[in-house]
Amino acid sequence: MTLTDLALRFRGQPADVVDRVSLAVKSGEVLCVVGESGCGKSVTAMALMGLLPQQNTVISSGHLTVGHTDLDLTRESLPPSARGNRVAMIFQEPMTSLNPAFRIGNQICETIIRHTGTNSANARAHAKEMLQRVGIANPSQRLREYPHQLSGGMRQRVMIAMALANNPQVLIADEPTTALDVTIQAQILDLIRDLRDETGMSTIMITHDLGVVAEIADRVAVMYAGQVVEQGAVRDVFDNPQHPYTIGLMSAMPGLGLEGKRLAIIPGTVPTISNMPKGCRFRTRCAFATSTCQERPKLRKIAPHHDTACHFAPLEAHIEVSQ
Amino acid sequence: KDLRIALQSDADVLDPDQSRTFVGRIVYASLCDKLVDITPDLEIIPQLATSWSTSEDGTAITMQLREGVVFHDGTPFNAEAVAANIERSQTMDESRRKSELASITSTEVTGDYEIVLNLAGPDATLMAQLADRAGMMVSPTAAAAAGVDFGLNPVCSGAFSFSERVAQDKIVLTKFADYWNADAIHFDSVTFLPIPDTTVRLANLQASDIDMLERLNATDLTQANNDPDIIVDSAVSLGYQAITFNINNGPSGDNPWGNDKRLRQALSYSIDREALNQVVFEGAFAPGNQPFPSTSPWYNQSLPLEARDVEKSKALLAEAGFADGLELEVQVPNSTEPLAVMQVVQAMAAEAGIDIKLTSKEFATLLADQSAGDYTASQIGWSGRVDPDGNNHPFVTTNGGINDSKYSDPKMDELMDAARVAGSTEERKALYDEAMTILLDDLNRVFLYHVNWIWAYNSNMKGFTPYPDGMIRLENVTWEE
Amino acid sequence: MLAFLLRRILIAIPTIVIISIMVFGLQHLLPGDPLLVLAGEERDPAVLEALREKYRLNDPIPLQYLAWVGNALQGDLGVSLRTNQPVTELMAQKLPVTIQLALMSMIFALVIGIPAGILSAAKKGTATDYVANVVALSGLSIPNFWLGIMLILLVSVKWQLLPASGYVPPSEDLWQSIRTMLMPSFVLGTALAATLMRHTRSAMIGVLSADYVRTARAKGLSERVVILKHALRNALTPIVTLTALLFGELVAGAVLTEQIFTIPGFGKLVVDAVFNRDYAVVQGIVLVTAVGFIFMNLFADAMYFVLNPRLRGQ
Amino acid sequence: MTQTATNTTVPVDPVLEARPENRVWKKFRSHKSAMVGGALVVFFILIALAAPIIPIPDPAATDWGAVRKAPSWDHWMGTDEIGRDVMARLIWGAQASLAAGVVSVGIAVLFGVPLGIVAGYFGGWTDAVISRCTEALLAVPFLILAIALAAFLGPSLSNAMIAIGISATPIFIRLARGQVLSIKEEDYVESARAVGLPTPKVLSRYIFPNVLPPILVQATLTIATAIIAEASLSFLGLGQQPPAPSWGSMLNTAKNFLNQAPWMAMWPGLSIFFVVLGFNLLGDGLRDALDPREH
Amino acid sequence: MMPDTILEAIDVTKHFGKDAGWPSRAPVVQAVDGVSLQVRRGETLAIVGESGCGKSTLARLLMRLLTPTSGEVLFDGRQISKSRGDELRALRRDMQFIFQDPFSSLNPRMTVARLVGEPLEIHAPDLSASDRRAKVAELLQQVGLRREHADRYPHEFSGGQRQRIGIARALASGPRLIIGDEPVSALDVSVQAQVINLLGDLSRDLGLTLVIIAHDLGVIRHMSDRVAVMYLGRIVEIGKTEDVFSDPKHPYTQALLAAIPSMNGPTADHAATVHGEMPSPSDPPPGCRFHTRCPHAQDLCKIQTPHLSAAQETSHQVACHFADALQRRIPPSNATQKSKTAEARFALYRAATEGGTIAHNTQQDQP
Ligand SMILES: Nc1ncnc2c1ncn2[C@@H]1O[C@H](COP(=O)(O)OP(=O)(O)OP(=O)(O)O)[C@@H](O)[C@H]1O
Ligand SMILES: Nc1ncnc2c1ncn2[C@@H]1O[C@H](COP(=O)(O)OP(=O)(O)OP(=O)(O)O)[C@@H](O)[C@H]1O
Ligand SMILES: [Mg+2]
Ligand SMILES: [Mg+2]
Repeated sequence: MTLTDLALRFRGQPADVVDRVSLAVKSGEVLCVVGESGCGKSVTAMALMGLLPQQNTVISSGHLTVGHTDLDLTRESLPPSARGNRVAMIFQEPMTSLNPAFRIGNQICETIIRHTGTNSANARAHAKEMLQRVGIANPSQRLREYPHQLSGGMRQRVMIAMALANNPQVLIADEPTTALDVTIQAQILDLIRDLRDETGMSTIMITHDLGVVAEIADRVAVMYAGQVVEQGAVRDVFDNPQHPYTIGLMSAMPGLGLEGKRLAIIPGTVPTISNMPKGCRFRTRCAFATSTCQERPKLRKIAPHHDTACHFAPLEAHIEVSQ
Repeated sequence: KDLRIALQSDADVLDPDQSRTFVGRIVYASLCDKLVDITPDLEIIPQLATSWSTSEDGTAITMQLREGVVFHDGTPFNAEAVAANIERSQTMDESRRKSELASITSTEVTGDYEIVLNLAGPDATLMAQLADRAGMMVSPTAAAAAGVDFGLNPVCSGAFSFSERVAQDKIVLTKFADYWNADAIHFDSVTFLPIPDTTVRLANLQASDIDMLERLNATDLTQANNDPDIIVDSAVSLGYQAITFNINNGPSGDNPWGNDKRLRQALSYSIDREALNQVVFEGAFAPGNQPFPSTSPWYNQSLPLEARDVEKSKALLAEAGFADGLELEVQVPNSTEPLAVMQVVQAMAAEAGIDIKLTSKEFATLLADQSAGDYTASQIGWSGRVDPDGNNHPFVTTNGGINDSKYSDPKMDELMDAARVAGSTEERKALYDEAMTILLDDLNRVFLYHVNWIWAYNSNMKGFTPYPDGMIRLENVTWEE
Repeated sequence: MLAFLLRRILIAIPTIVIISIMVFGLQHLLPGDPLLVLAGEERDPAVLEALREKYRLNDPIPLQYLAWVGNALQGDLGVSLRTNQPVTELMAQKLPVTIQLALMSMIFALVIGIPAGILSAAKKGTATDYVANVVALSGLSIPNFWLGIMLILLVSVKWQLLPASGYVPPSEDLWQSIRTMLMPSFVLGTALAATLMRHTRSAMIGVLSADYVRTARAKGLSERVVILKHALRNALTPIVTLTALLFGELVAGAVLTEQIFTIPGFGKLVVDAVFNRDYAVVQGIVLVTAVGFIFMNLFADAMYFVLNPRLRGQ
Repeated sequence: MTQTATNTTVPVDPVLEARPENRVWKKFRSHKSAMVGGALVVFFILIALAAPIIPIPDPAATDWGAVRKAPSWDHWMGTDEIGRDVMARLIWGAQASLAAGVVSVGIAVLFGVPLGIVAGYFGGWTDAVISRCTEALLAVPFLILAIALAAFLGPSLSNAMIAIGISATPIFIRLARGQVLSIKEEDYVESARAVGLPTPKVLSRYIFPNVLPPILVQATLTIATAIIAEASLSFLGLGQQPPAPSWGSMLNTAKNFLNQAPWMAMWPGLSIFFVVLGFNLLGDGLRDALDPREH
Repeated sequence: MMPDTILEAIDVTKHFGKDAGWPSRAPVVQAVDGVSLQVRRGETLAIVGESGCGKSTLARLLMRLLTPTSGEVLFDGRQISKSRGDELRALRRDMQFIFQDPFSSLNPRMTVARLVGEPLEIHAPDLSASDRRAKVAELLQQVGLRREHADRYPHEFSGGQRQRIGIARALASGPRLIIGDEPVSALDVSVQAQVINLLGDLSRDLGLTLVIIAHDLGVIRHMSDRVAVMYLGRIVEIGKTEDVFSDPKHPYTQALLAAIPSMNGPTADHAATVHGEMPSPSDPPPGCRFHTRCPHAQDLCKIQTPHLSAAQETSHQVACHFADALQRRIPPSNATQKSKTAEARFALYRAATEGGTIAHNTQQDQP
């Protein structure tokens, strides 16, 4: 799946919420998108799925390739027949993402029947199989239960089973573990990893936990205020962070940055959409920013599998700091 | 043919001895026959009693009864039945007829179809009472069996028998095959429908959902007259509308209006009754200054309705020491017509310097306050009785049952009591004429107007006769498609 | 759930006691002596006294209350002072009428209100939504009695399409019965439809932004299935609850409409009874409707349970 | 080129969003129908207030020569059954109707909100007693309760207001109580307790102001209901006393002259409709504007 | 009681829903069950555990925002679990609370000045209005806000700034102990760092005692001196942060640590993570509450409740029957291996954000 140059804004807003974002994920690969809250991760994912409300979304550019299908996102979006079929999605809130009024079985079978047209007995058998695959014991009984009878971790497994029911080529996971406890998070991450190995699907995983990224991603894209500021193979990015934002993010993490009692910080707060700076959107918070930064830096190759969007990358070559 | 008649309100309990509403009487007109009836000119004529005679001293009335009459339940009608009926009216705890029949001391069955009523003294009003609810005959067997609950399933001897009642919805009567005068009845059944809203009542008639209605709004007359399918009939009622003053009823009576008749006269002079009638009723009613309409034989022609005289009114006020005018609080029932009337009166009186304050009350409250003497003046009416006594005696005699004014004048008491026992009509007329002179001077009631009963009915209905008592008598009424 | 219902019923008992005291007390606070109205124009004192004795109006009020409650508990609500009919019988006569009116109004309300609510929620922010909202608010803003009068004037008098008033039991003539009830139930229905529409709309808007609706879309389901299955099923719970409550209100709430269309239902009965000081009838009706209302509430709660799988298991 | 940037402790976000008041107002203003509603309400209020100074005939002045005259140059909205100017009565009637709406809701709020707050905050027996009484009042149909109360108090405009006010009180008790139940679980209320704020202050500073917005919304909607209720009571003769006009009593009279003088019913009917619509729209707009969820 | 103990909980228990009574069948929630712990003056104690294990409830019990079902809480040696009135007011001055959600814990209708000034108003009623304003300004500066901010409303601030307001409010009465219920969980990493630094500074500069609840183990490790691990209403392990992290003794602690995603790539040892989920606190398993998920559970665990016992030195206690017998796992090395390049960048970045002078190299300025 390849997404190129997605730019979109919500009606009535002065700037693009997602500004020329390109993402690509190869089959069998896990791409993680990280960034602070509100930076446009979910919006990007929803745009991929064609789930944004049409009346108040303006997509000004963007091109999506899934397998052999090409879509010009300014005019069309992923057709419903592909949703939940070739491209599936799971969400952050397992507690509320399942319809409380219908049985688990009904909800899983629904998507199977919708996309394969099989009869309900077959769908049921398949659903059962899926539940087994995501590690739910006693699946035939679970199928008859309502979401509220399951725990959070269990519900997230059901969501995954539902997403994977039609063997999607791409799975988009929007913060699938943020709401869960670490022990459950570990179980879910294991599960996703195993399933990826089994089916070879591509995964786009949205998170803001760098630990999760390290744990599961092959590649990572760092977003800030609607822009991808750095992207590359996970080890490359972690071992050789280029963009000041990536560096800031990493050094602000307790136990990750420099040792010492005080954590490094990223000063200030994310600009709101109504006063988005021109050029590099990070420049209002960037210690290294100069007038150059009023021009938008292009995402450029730093290493074979590593791009960054900073005028001053690599930093040492451009900047010196003295106390 | 089922005749559908819309009434202004729902009848109360359908037991002639317990009943008290006007609409109830309309139902009885078809349901229960009386000993005697009246003509449109208020003469007493035979119904179940074929003839009667009063003893010389006026203390006994002997009646011959109609033969071959049966009640709806098959019980034969005879002298025993009459005796039972009179006893029931007089003794039943719940009976509202006690005072009407108070003069009867005993009954004597002197034959199968002859009965003697023994009276305490001469009673000129009795026959008129027997032309109404007090004279209605109910089946003694049914009455004995049902007791107080007789009204749930009334059994009389009228042209129609009771078949069904749904409170506030309908009362259905079916033609009684064994009715003594069955030939004069041309309907299979009558349904009475309470429809309180006058506009809706007329709308129903125009839509042919009903065949007849009673008490058409005076202001709707033009519209009804313009409808070729509707016939309108009317008759001046026996009753009156007036402003009753508190003369001496408790502490509230002690006020200028209760103490000084000149003020009441001033109010009367300030009112243009003709204009009032024109404005509120489009001239359809009858302006009045006495307890009877001017068309009544009892009307004192020597005291005609005087024209409005604001100057005189002012003069009277000044004489009473209120040259600058004064206030008068009048309580009025909270329905449209009285309110409109009183607002017009208010405007008229204002020109004379009388500042009327209206307090509208629900009828139940108004009545309670009035009888408790908790008022200065009250706009209230009287539905009227066939005998002139009914429109006067209870209101003006010192111990009158509904003398809410607590008006008391020995001369008046004397005249009224005399009129009750007087033998001839002429004698009585003279007494009432004299009483009127006093009444119109004292004015415990300031009379305003007399209602016109207005019926509107489908033009297919023929032979309807309007009566001043407002009843609907269906004898000889026919339906022609 | 049984425990819950039991608890609710237990809680309802003091409420009903309070209602009975309130109804009884208020009635006796009303000015005006019922007997003066009852005794007839002549107001014969002997009659007054006899009646006072008969209806025990001379007893102290607490005693009267206890006597009334005692009888009420045995299903005897007394007799109408005005017509001598037993109150229970009167109500038995009125109940079918009132229920028919309530049902027909509800049908109007549901048929108009729910689809309109769904539509305007699905098209939130568009002209459709806007128009539907203003129309709904108009429905709420037009006084029932005025609309009723205007309709009679137009439909019955001018066009002569429908009977202006009255009531025909369905057992007698079904078609005529429906025809007579058409206008009043429309009048009542419009206001209810407005309420229902607005609640449906807000419930649907709430539900349409729920995560599970997003999930349903992500599964590739068609918009129709998303709205009519996933969203509506969840929005239905408050709507059904509301419907039950509205129905409870309808039974006694149609006072003026019944008055205008001369429909012999509860509302008309109670207003006439208040004005005639027909104590037994007022007490009986208010008590019964209030208890009915409480049970409708209970029913609504029960529906809430039944419709909510989350609660059903408990 | 060398550039220097020094960073002290923590830079501050310079951007200021609008104040809540402004934002509420802004949101409200963008709500077209709410503005229409507000305009309607303001229009009627102005008319009611200006009644004494507008050059219109005396609303009680009768003219025997002009009974039930259709709208004309002399009487723009026609005359009524005893020759009074309908427009003058309509304008003066606005006072009664609006006052009925506002005063009765004022009564309901004044009694209902404190009771609701007390019941909700303290719970236990207080709550049980208040709640049972509220339920009992709620179970008796609104209009029947109002009719009985108005009949008890005697027909007059102020009594009608009291009757409507009392009948509307349980709604506010319930609403306030429910609101308190959720607000008292809010962190900021707990934070007030954690800081050591005494209960009366918690109630007045934390609970009350946050209970208010939904009450305000409900109040505008109830004003709409109350205006209709006053009209209904007047329609039954339990409201404004003659000759003073109110829309309801005008309608009550007018219903007898629908055929001959339809204008008598039309104007007050339309006025009620528009002012009630106005309040409903206003309440709706307020609801949206005050809804914290959409902030 | 040790002399330097400022706050102590003795066998505190809180069961919710006990008083609901018949016929309600809402189950009793055993949110906190027999917890004893001591907080020493000046230290930072962290409480960690899975969602729903009773952390917040414990914190509220310590604050006396809730009354314990049984057990006692002592502040400065005084019994506080039954205090009311003035005694409670005094307690509120000495002990303050910071809430998890900076969005919901500030009254949206009050200005910052009133919010921060309120504790002053209560605890220093003698302060004149202008003095109070000055004090508010001072407090605002202390938490890194400006005095001009005093007239704004909470919603005008970002999450981190709001949390600062909350902290300023907590500091206003001059408390000796602050309890924070997940004070940074709702914040983004970059902002979280600002608040963590602030709390660290304050505890150091003002000598405050902090009780911090968190579930991010990284944060805890960074901030706290001691850590208590809770599971299903009970404390299963408590000790010096370093000891607990480097030598977790309770199987649950071990599992918790193993479950932290490692920055070093996929965790090798998946087996160490526990399976299943925490049972409901309304129906806790008998015996050791962890036995349903414990890989080492034996029959004894199902019957007998283990109590916190001193393991080796008193500062590290664990509630496990087999803590000593357990095969000591090599604790997951949380020390992240960082590349030289990354280290250099971090150093550069930190130098720049902490006030270093930045010189741009002109020759290579044009990329
Ligand atoms: N339907 C919408 N209309 C208007 N603005 C929106 C809408 N949906 C999202 N936004 C705004 O777009 C921005 C990006 O939101 P998005 O949900 O993509 O953030 P995110 O990166 O997923 O954050 P988080 O980590 O909190 O999930 C936010 O400022 C959000 O307020
Ligand atoms: N007021 C209450 N009434 C009933 N149960 C409660 C109440 N407060 C908390 N609980 C229950 O007590 C248990 C412990 O809750 P608590 O909030 O202390 O957990 P926590 O560890 O803080 O969880 P989280 O990490 O999600 O904040 C939970 O099961 C919760 O549902
Ligand atoms: Mg998101
Ligand atoms: Mg918590």
